[in-house]
Amino acid sequence: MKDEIRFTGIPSAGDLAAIPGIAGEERFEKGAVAVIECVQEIPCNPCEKACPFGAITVGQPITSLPVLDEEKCTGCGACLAKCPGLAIFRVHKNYTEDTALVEFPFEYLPLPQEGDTVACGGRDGNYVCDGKILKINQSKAFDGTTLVAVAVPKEHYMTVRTICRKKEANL
Amino acid sequence: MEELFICRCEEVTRQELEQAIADGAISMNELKRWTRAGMGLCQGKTCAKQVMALLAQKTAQSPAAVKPATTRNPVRPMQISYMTKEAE
Amino acid sequence: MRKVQAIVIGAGPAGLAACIEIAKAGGKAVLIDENAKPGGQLFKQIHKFFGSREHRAGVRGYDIGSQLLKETEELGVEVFLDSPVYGLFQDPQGIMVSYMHEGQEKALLGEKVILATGAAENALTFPGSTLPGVMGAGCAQTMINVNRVLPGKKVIMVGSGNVGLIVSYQLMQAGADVAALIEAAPSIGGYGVHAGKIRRAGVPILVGHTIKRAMGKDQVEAVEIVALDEGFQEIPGTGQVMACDTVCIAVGLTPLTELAWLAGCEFTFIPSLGGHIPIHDENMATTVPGLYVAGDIAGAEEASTAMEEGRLAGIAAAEALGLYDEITAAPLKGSVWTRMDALRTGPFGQKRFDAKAQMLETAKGGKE
Amino acid sequence: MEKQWDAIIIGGGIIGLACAYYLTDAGQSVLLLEKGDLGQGASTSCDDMIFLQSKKPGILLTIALESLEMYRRLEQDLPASIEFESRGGMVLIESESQMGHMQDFVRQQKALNLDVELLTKEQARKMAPLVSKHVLGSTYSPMDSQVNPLQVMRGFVKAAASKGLEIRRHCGVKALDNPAPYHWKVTADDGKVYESRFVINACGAWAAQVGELTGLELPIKPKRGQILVTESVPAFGQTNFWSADYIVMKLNPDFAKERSALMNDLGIGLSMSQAQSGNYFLGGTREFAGFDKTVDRTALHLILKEAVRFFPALEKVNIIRTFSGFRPAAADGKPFIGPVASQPGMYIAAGHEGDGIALAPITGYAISRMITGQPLPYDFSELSPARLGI
Amino acid sequence: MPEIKVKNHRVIKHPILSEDAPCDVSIFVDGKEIPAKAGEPIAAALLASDIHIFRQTAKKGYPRGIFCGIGRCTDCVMTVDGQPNVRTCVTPVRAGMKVETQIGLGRWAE
Repeated sequence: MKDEIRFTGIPSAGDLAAIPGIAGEERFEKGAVAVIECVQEIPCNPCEKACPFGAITVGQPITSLPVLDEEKCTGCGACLAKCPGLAIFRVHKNYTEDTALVEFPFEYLPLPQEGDTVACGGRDGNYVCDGKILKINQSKAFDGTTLVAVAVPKEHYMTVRTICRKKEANL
Repeated sequence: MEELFICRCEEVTRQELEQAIADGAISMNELKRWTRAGMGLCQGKTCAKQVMALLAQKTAQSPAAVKPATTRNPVRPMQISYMTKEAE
Repeated sequence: MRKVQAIVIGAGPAGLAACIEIAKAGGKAVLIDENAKPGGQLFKQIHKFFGSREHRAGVRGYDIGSQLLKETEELGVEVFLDSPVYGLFQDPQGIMVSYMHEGQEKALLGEKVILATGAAENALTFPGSTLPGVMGAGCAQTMINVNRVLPGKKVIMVGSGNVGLIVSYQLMQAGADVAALIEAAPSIGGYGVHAGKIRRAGVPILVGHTIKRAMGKDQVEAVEIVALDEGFQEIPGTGQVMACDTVCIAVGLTPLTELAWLAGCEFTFIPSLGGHIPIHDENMATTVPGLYVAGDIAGAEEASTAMEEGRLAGIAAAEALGLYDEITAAPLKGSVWTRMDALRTGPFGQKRFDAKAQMLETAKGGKE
Repeated sequence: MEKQWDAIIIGGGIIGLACAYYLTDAGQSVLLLEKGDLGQGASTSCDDMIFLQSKKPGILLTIALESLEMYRRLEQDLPASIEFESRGGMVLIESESQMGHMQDFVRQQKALNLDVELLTKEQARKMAPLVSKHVLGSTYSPMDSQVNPLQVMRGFVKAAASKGLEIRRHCGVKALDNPAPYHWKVTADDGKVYESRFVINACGAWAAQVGELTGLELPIKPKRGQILVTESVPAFGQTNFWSADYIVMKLNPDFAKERSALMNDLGIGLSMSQAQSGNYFLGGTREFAGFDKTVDRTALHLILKEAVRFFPALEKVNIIRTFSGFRPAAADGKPFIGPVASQPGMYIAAGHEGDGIALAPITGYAISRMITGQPLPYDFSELSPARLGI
Repeated sequence: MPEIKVKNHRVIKHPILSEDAPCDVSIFVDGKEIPAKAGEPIAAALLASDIHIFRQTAKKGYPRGIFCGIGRCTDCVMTVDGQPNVRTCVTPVRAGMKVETQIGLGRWAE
């Protein structure tokens, strides 16, 4: 089955399993962590410089896939808005007893507001579950990119990656 | 509208180009002169690549062997008033 | 007639970078562009660029454009905007560049001339391809990001290279709905991360599909798309009609080489760089003495590479003008090459690296 | 053994192709060799006119009138739409002295049954409402015509090919040997030697170079003509136009004093014709500049100033192309159409200067009749190479 | 919730770009007044007012609109202030401009 990203635009389970940007299962239990879903060798390394803790390494050549050092990663999220490909997420699996926190970059209007309940989508944009907006972060340093943090049922921590866009734009 | 307009400016269809090739045109200059493809306001900027590909295919030439039609001044439409003032 | 050390044609990333390098070397460059605003296509690039810090990665295209403009201004580069270059004429004293400026045709002589004219989008022909509503993806991008106007509400994007992916994303950012992105090849042409963004927005990407016709009386109302087999032939019975008011074509670029043909440059044919390319050497020098190329005219790539090629052409032209000696120029050019090589690595860059290597071989062959 | 052709034509311009058309039509086997693309010389670097009004009474006017009738038939016969049209022509007169000369000229032409008349200022403006107010009047002939030379060539190629014409493009001629009368061996760039009974030199401005291969000194020189092409626009009037000053100067060289030295050096006289596509051809220069095909910026400025002087509204029109071509100019101003007496089987069909399009059918027809030994409708001796001892 | 604002197809608010300037002039398209921004390409003003058919071709009379958007393909030409064949995608708007759908080659202003 041709389910790799180059056929679908969606990183497949196999794509994700093969890359060095995602921490091991155990690390997710311990707290927030960056999830770098960068699966293709493209010439790009801002994430490396973005991490204040030196947890991300691209090195040479510049097309190498970013390697996440799961011990050094504090889950601070500083890399999220720096990735030109919008491919880094922050995941806190045990945010509460039954919810996980997923934070992702979002560059569309309209923006939801903190406290809103929104439809959350997966890598294909399809509805996965409802989530509650925890934080809308529009720091100037992000240069227009907004970070949206949602709380979702815990089992969706590796599935939810966006909020569903309205099917029809508000024209 | 089922026609396949390759040269948008002069409304030259794929069929007209194929006919000219069948009539014996083997270069971009000949094809252009016989069909007007590339002779319009844009001077072939939009269609040349498609015409070259068609010519290569229909005459069994390699795409590298098909050279574009001759380029001439001006490469942009130039209003005549620009030229009637004293030259510097 | 006024004679200057260097004339740079095209104020996009390559042309701006070339001017900056010539001015830094103490040279006098005149920059001529047909558009009312400089920056080429940079000001419609509202996404963050890839690359390294040296390539200004993570900075949005229009900000890179503003930075380049600021630099050219600070260095005192003379810029003629709204001034289409319409031709080159032979002159014993140099290369005569003729252009239109403020309602008048004018000409300048350049000791060195750098062509940085960029590339144009390829067209695609299908029944209905001339209907209003069918347009280049770059055209739609200019409309939404520069002119702030939506060309339509519901878009079908044809072509999954980076242009098709990025413009689809930006159309949604501007408030349009992208109904689908279709791609004739069996896989997506551009970066997965770009594809991922539009997939997360719920846009289907249909590989192995093509547009069969656009339908509508006076403007596009729908398209019929069909699936293709491995030989790019239509698979019967797969046709489906999708409603839309806009079809964007993003099927590659062709270098804008008219001026190089006029100048008498020798060309080589490299499909992966967009077709016929003026042969150029490791200094971006063409086969015509004093004439250089940089950016998409030297092979369609992307903006970061264009900037580096512009720098290289600028440094090489400065050296040829005697503004740098070889010892000063060599490391400057070397560092450009290092950065350029970095941009041409990986599964996406290797093809372009190989194509450029082939070009250098051709250039050497031509000289011997 | 290679095929023995009846005739080998050297040169794939409109003259060579006309010869090919009429020869194949007469049942001859014909090979045509062209060093570049078909029509890459003057045949495609020209305007589209069959201009009768400029011609002095004599053989050229006679055969031009015949050629015009032949085009009328070709419009029916050729498998291409050649866009033949008799839109008529006006020679625009700007001064009283020009008026005097043109009155005389028109009188002479009328005597030869050319349908031409003088128009008053008001009549001229009626036919060409956009003409400048300073124009004092004009001549008018409904006979001046035009044709699309590109389509004519396409038609000739297609029709002749159906009757066995073979064409080798990008195939110049390196040597011409003549082992016996009416036996020619043509060594071509493709390395092959082609044999024939007849060879026709139809190389336009390059005819002298090919003539040299057999020791002929043909007095034909390239006379550069620079032309501009406008975008397709609505018509500026019912007819095509010429300025009187250049025609008057040809009739009376003293008149040159009334023009600038630069205009005379470049030989600028305005011609303005509109193709069916709506594009205007604005010409042109007449200069001896060797085989330098460049377009000269000064000349473009001067031609356009002339054009705008006559039609101020042209200012707003765009130029989309410029080019130059080499008219094959014969020393005595007349083409060579006929055999080379000292080289049996060698024919010349070249030197038409600015009349190549106008005279192509009659030239091809005459050459075909000569080679096949058929009688000719006119006495062509005035155009025979023998007139200059060739 | 801040809504995306698209008025007359103009993208006023944008997630990345700053808020767009309002229209400041009018132009006349086949006699009808439409709002525009001085200096923007004529074509942008037309699309903003939902006008997509710019001309009819000379040979077949088919409708055409904007295609390349960078002045190269010349598909978007219209008759502007009496002059045919004006490329609307690269010709800036001036207040009061008269823009006409071009039929074929257009016609000269009397």
